[in-house]
Amino acid sequence: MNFNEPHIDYAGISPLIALTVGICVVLLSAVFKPFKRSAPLLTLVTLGATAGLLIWRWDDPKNLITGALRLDDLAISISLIAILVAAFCVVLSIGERATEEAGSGEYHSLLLGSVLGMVLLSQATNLVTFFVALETLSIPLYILCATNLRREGSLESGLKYLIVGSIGSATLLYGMAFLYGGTGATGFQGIAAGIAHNGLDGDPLILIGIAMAAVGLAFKTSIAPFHQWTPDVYQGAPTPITSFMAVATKAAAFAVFLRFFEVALGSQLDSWQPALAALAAISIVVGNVGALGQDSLKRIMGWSGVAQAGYMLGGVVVASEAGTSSLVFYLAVYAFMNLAAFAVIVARERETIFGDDIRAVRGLGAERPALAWPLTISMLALAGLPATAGFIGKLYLIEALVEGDYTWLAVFIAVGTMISLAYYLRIVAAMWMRPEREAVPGGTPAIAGASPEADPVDPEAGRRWYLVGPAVLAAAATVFFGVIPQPLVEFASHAGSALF
Amino acid sequence: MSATAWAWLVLLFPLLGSIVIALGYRALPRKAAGMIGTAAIGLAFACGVAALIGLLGEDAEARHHASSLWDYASVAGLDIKLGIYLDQLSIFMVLVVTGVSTLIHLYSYGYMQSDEGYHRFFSYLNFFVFSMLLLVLAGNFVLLIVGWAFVGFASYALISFWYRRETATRAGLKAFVINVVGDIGLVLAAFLIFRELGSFDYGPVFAKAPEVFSVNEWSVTAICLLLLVGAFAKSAQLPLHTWLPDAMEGPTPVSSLIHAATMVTAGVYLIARTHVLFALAPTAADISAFIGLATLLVAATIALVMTDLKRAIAYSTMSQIGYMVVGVSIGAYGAGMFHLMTHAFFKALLFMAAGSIIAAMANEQNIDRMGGFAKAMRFTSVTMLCGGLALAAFPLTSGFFSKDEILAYAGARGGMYLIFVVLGYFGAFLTAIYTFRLIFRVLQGEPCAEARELIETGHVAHEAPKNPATGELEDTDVGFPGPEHHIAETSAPMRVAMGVLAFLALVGGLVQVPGVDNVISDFLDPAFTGPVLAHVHPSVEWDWIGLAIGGVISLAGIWVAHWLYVANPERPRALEARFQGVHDFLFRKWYFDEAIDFLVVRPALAIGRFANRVFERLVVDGLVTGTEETVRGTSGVIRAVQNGFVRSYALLLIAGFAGLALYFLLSSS
Amino acid sequence: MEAVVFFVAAIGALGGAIGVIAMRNPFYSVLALIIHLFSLAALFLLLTAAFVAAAQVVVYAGAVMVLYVFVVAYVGGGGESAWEPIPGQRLLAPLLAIALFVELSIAVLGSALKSLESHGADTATGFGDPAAIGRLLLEKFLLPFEASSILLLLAAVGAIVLAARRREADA
Amino acid sequence: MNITWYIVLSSLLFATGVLGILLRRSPMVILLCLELMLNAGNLALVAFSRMVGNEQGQVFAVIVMVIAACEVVVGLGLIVAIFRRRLPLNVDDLRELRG
Amino acid sequence: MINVLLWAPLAFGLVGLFLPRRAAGPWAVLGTLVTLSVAVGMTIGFNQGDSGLQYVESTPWISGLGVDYSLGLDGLNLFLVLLTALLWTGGVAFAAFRDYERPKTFFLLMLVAETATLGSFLAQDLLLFVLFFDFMLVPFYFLFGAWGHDRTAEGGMTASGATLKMIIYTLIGSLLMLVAAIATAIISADGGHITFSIQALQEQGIGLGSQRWIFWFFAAAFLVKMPAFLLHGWMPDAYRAAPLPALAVFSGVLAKVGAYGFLRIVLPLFPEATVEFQEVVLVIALASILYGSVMAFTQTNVRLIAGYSSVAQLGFITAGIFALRADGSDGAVLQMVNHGLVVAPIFIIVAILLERTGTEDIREMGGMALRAPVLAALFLIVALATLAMPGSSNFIGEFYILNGLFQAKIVFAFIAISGVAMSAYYALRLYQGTMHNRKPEGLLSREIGWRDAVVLVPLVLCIVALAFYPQLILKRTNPSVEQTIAKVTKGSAPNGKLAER
Repeated sequence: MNFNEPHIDYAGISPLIALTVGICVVLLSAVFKPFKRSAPLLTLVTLGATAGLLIWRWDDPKNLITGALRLDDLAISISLIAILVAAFCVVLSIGERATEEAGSGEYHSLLLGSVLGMVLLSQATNLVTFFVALETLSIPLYILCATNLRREGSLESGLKYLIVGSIGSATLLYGMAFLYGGTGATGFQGIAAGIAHNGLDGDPLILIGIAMAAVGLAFKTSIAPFHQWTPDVYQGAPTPITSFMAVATKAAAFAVFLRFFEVALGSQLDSWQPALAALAAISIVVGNVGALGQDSLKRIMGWSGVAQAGYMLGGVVVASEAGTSSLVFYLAVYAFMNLAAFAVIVARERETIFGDDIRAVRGLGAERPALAWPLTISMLALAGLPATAGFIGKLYLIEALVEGDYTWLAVFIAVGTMISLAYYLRIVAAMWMRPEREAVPGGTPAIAGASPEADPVDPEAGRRWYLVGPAVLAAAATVFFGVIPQPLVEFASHAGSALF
Repeated sequence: MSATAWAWLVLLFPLLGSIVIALGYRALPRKAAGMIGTAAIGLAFACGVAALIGLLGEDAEARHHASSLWDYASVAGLDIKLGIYLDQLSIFMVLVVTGVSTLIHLYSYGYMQSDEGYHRFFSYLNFFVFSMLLLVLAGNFVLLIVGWAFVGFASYALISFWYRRETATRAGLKAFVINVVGDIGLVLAAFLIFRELGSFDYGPVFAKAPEVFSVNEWSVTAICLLLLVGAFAKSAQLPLHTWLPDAMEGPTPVSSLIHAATMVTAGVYLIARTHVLFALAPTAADISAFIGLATLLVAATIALVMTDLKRAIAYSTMSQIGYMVVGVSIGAYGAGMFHLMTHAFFKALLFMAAGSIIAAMANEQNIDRMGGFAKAMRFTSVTMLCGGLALAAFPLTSGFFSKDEILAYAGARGGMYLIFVVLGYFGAFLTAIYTFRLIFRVLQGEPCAEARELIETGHVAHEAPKNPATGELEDTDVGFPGPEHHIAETSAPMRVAMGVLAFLALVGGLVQVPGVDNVISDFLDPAFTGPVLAHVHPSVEWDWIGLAIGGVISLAGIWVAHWLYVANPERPRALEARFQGVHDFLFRKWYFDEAIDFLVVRPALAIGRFANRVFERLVVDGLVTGTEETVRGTSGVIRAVQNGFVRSYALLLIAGFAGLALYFLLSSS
Repeated sequence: MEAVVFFVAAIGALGGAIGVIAMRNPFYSVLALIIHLFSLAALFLLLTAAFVAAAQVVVYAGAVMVLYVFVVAYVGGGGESAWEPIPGQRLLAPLLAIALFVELSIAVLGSALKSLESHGADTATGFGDPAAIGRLLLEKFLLPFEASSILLLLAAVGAIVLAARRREADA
Repeated sequence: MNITWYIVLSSLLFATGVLGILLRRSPMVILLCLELMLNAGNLALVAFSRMVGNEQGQVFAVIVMVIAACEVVVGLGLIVAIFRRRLPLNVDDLRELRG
Repeated sequence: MINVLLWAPLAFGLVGLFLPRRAAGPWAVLGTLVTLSVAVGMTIGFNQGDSGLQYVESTPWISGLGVDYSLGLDGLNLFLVLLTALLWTGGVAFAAFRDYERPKTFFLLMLVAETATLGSFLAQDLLLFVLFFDFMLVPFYFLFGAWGHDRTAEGGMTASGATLKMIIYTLIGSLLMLVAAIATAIISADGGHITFSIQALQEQGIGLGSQRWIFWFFAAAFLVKMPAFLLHGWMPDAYRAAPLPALAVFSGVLAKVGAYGFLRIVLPLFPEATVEFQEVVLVIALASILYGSVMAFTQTNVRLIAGYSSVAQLGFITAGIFALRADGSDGAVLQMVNHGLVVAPIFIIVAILLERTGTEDIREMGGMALRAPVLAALFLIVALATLAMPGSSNFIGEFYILNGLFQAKIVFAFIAISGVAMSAYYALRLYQGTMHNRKPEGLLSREIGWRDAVVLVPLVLCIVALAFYPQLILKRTNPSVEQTIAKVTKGSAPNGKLAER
């Protein structure tokens, strides 16, 4: 029997190789006593190497391994964002309870595995890769969410994520099956060609396929009404993991969202564009309104994540170069804003008995300016106030939307932002101002703090370099790109030009 | 130096005086402040004379000059310069104002000696004179409005001079607000003038008006009526007069200067100044004349029953201004201004005398408590008598000539203007009565306690000062009534001022005796060129007949007063009892205050309260809370759906999917 | 003949599925699933997917189910109460399921795709045999193949992390 | 038998799986139902691959099996962990996170 | 030069963070003084005949999005910039003489606010304007919230609550404006290269259809900021919460940005819509005048009297602008400066009174004039200016506004002018209530110290100086205003009857 081996561009897949090797090495480090403590370092090295290799591949797009992957600037930029977030997550995980629970090596290798999934996903150009990558991204996350085994919330979040997530992927799979059936192809290009060739424009078979694919991706990007897992999982998971999940998952999922819908389903634009627009609008409202009156910071971040996803989906809706660029830009910015916030949350979680309850940050402005400023900046940025990257991001998105004749969605974003002020600024007020209404002194400490499985309090956490450092860094970046956005815009517009 | 240069100096001195005194309120000793104040006005008067001489040097037609310092605010077509307009009319006013003011400053120098706010007083007083001069010299309507408002402010400041008297501050506020209403009238008039004539400057306006307007055209009539609003607010004509009586809360010199001699006559000046426009709007002029007539009667009747010395005189002022308004509105400009001058003399004098007596009464103003000062205060009573005679138009006194000249002119115009003659004389009759009612009741009769004390000990009573209006104890920090009261008998400057005025009040009328001489009118008439209301000149005979009638009426009035208040002091009470209704009606000043309160003040406050209590709460805040509630509600729903059951999450997910799929199926071709 | 086999297998698959969700005791559910899987394998054979069928039997019905059985045995499959805490769930769930089925069927039946009505394209012999699948796995789908192997590794690690008995874990 | 039958059958199985997830409370059974959904997907894939006449669908199905196995493993791991924490094996009782 | 003007405050503020606590205040004052001197320098160097922009500075900022960093001065913003620099000097100096908790942060925020405000006046790029316009709020959010007063005692809101209300309220408009701004650029670019440069956009112009909604999106932002009638819900609470030095500059300057926005952006960019909605806006303006005045004379809290009077004043300014005549807009610009000059001293005086009386309710004050004649005199001047006493520059401002309105829409003028009478009442009531009448027992009346005098006297002197020579502003403003108005009226200015004669 004849077997003609596929041509493999090792330069192109070098990042993947680096990651895979990294996974194994980190895993092994757990086995050999002398290297027990070195897992985080190794992880960072791996991430660094991968990032380096990706940047090395910057700006020469090519297909890899018989059209399984396409390594273009969109993929690279998204992968870089994911890697950046992962790196932050590693640093924030230092001294995190979950790492000991799970074992440092396992924990970090799972993290890397998830990153691998993201990198793959951002490059995937056929359904099989797409699906495998998606699962490679998700399954480690299911586990990581549950790694704080002592805490019921952690396990619960893991299980919830697993169940709902699996429903999502099953639906996605079924949709893929339909698309494959309709077109007889698994490659994105092939699908596009198949639709045209079989004259299936607006055929129910295809459209149902699209619908199911949309559901699967909307779930991953936590778009309403497929968002309900988000607040619970965000709250239950170990905070560093939450920070990773919040940004990286969105980034990767949006990357494939763009690629799949623009490349494979571009011809069906007229039918899916309004639907996605509607979903975006719903998420904006649901997310922002849901976040009001929450007391758990992580929950607030979760709900706001839903809303933000709604904003970003706008970038997909308009299906234009500007849309893609604005989406990538926003993702990058979103990474910085979130990381700043989560770093502070982690610090306060370990420092106070209030866990991630909003009381944990009360009076922070006077007590720990080095933490208060980053959180403040991140909140203002998320609220889209000027002089932060958040404003530029919104500006970019809105410009894309208006250009794509989706001004009404832009107005939705404006209104949503307005509502969001109510909860973002509530956190700011808690840090800097006299409390709105005097809470019960001491009071019943929040979920995290009270229950017997409470994590040990580390009164110095607010001074640890590995918590303050990331917070300040991310906040600084937020402001920097708010004042000098040009480099980031360049970066994003490169990514945007990859698809169009 | 040119006449206009002098005119600028006229403006400069009072302003300087005011500023210097104000800034030196700690450094300057009392006397110095008083002297500076008086001197400043004196100099202004001197400059006025100089300017007059300058004008007389030219021939009658050329006696008007415009001069401006800089562009005040002139862009976009609005020509507003910081400019003055000097002609016979303005110089006449300048002289009257500065002249009388000088004397009143002199009087105040003595009268206010013991007042804590001495510096403040003179600073204000100088500022007032400056404003008044600005008003009369202004070269365009905007500057006129500025002067107009400044005098209004000065009057406010001086009315509420004893600012810890609630009554005083309230009166001041009232005066100011009503004056602002007047200002608004002027402002609107100015806008309309600009709209029609494209300028605010006297020169162009009066030059263009005859070409632009046809007689009684609506626009020019509207302009004149708006001007009248301003004029009447300032000159306390119906129905904008209610502030004047209350203004008597201020120190007496203030009443004498601002609320008798000068400011209140600004309205008359305004009408005379804009005679060109009024000539083109006879209807407006007639309206003005009739309102003047009404005012003079109403005020006279009220003056008959007032028991507060100063308020009584105030009402007589209103009524006298009524005469002037009639004069200038029917075209008797010369006569009107003449009466303005004589009135300034005798009315200022009357107030000075009243002030002296009130001082003797330790601030008591109720004439029922007075009496018998004729012996107690010789000088005061003599001067008061002079003033009274002039006011009552006793033959050959100043008031005698000026008032009758107006009526004579009205008679000469004939037709419906005869009404003015008849009622005018009736007014004169009332005038004589109330004037001498005051004189008799204050000077004649049983000496009251203070009077007796004066006669016996020769000095004035000092008791804990009370506010005559409310009777509450004064807050003496603010000064008046200070430790001692100054009466003419004890203070030379006061005597000088009063003496001079008494002289003028008696003989001042002789400058313009029909058939003999006609100084004022001859000087002024060239200023009233252009279109005129009527070409009439009462013949000398008619003048004298009028004078005769006037004399008789005045004597009759005095006799009636004597019959009522001296011959048998019980009669007045009997009459009051007899005509209770009438008396109350008059005593309540025809219920003007009540009416205005009911028509304007209450509604405004009611609206305010409504806006505050209801509208702000329900609508404005409702807007906020409403949205807030809806958002909170939605949030509640969403959080209820977020119930923690993974299976219901799955349910929603599937439902969402079903919905999406449905949409796609429907959209499928 | 083919039809008969199809219907038997279909009923088996469906019955198994219903069994899974109907059985009170998880243990029986597992057994029901096994029936379901075998029926599916049969269907795969009908669809000339020999390798898939084999894999189905070996991997699924074999390995995975055994794992299931062990776990059920370990944690003890207690039945669950009939009481439904979520209002409306009992009502909405079936409705949605039906709606879903209807929508999917409409999509299939309403499709303009002709070949749906066919027995499928005529295929060369050896269609779907291990060789063909193997070639595809090593050529076109090399990467997914490798990736899924890594995924398996990660899953194993995860299972250890979650389930491994830790010294301080339980006292 | 033409392909439509297979697809309709698979969608029926899919719906059944969904129904199971929505109704059952034991995490184990829910996992089984997830299997049902994935298998429905597999059936569709294989049927379609027969229809279009290339094996890509079958390969996809094989890989899906692998992934399904992974999910099962992780899911069972979680169940064991929950059991270890002596928490009830009933998804309805795991609702500390809500609101 | 213009860059120095814009960034100097921020720079000083940041440096201030590294100074000892006690130095923070004086340093901040120095910063504002430097800014002020630069502003004065530029005013002197300003070429008054020229209607165009001067000191122009323009470089691409976000080329990808067509946003430029472009600044410039012309008649419209020259004196507003000067006013900003002046008032901030006053406010910061006043604060510097008192001790605030966390002074470094306080002064940093004050200076940030100054930069933001200057930015919104100087920006010649639509998006840059929007950016600064929104950003202005941020520092004030912190200033009001963290250094403000809780009013829960008298049934009001907490500082943080009030300031949250304010920021949400004002951002409604701002965010819609952001959308509108972008829409303007894209529509007028119409496929071509997108630019936000206001000048460029003026030339390109956009269709009436889009103008309509864009107009209202902008109007919303500006009217809320002023605030105008029905959109002023945030004002009472915010004003009562705010720390007075911050409030002085806030009320003195920020409200004007809204009115300025109309002149700078709405009129030239959306002329047709402006003409179409002239009456509507005028009605809103009149409502603000009447409502503000009525409220002002029923209030007893001094802050609120001032606050509602500002509502009325901004009503006048808006009316002047929407008379769509050169004189009306000239007056509006002049009045913006005047109002800023009077309202800031009022709040400073309120602060001084508060220190002496411990209350902000005029019913509990009075009789201060005796022991504090200087304070009384200063307050009197300010009060008279507030009520647009003829002879004050405020009068000229209102005179121009009302004249413009009168010539354009006579009926509106008659209604509007009634506000003048009311202003006379409440302004004097405010003065009398504090300075005159009986002095309540145990109320300490003391003359102001040199510190307060240093702050207050210069401001009052400015008022007096302008009273003598308002032409100073009008002359430099008019050319630019004429140009702007010409864009709306397309040259055919609606003159009075004079034109026909």
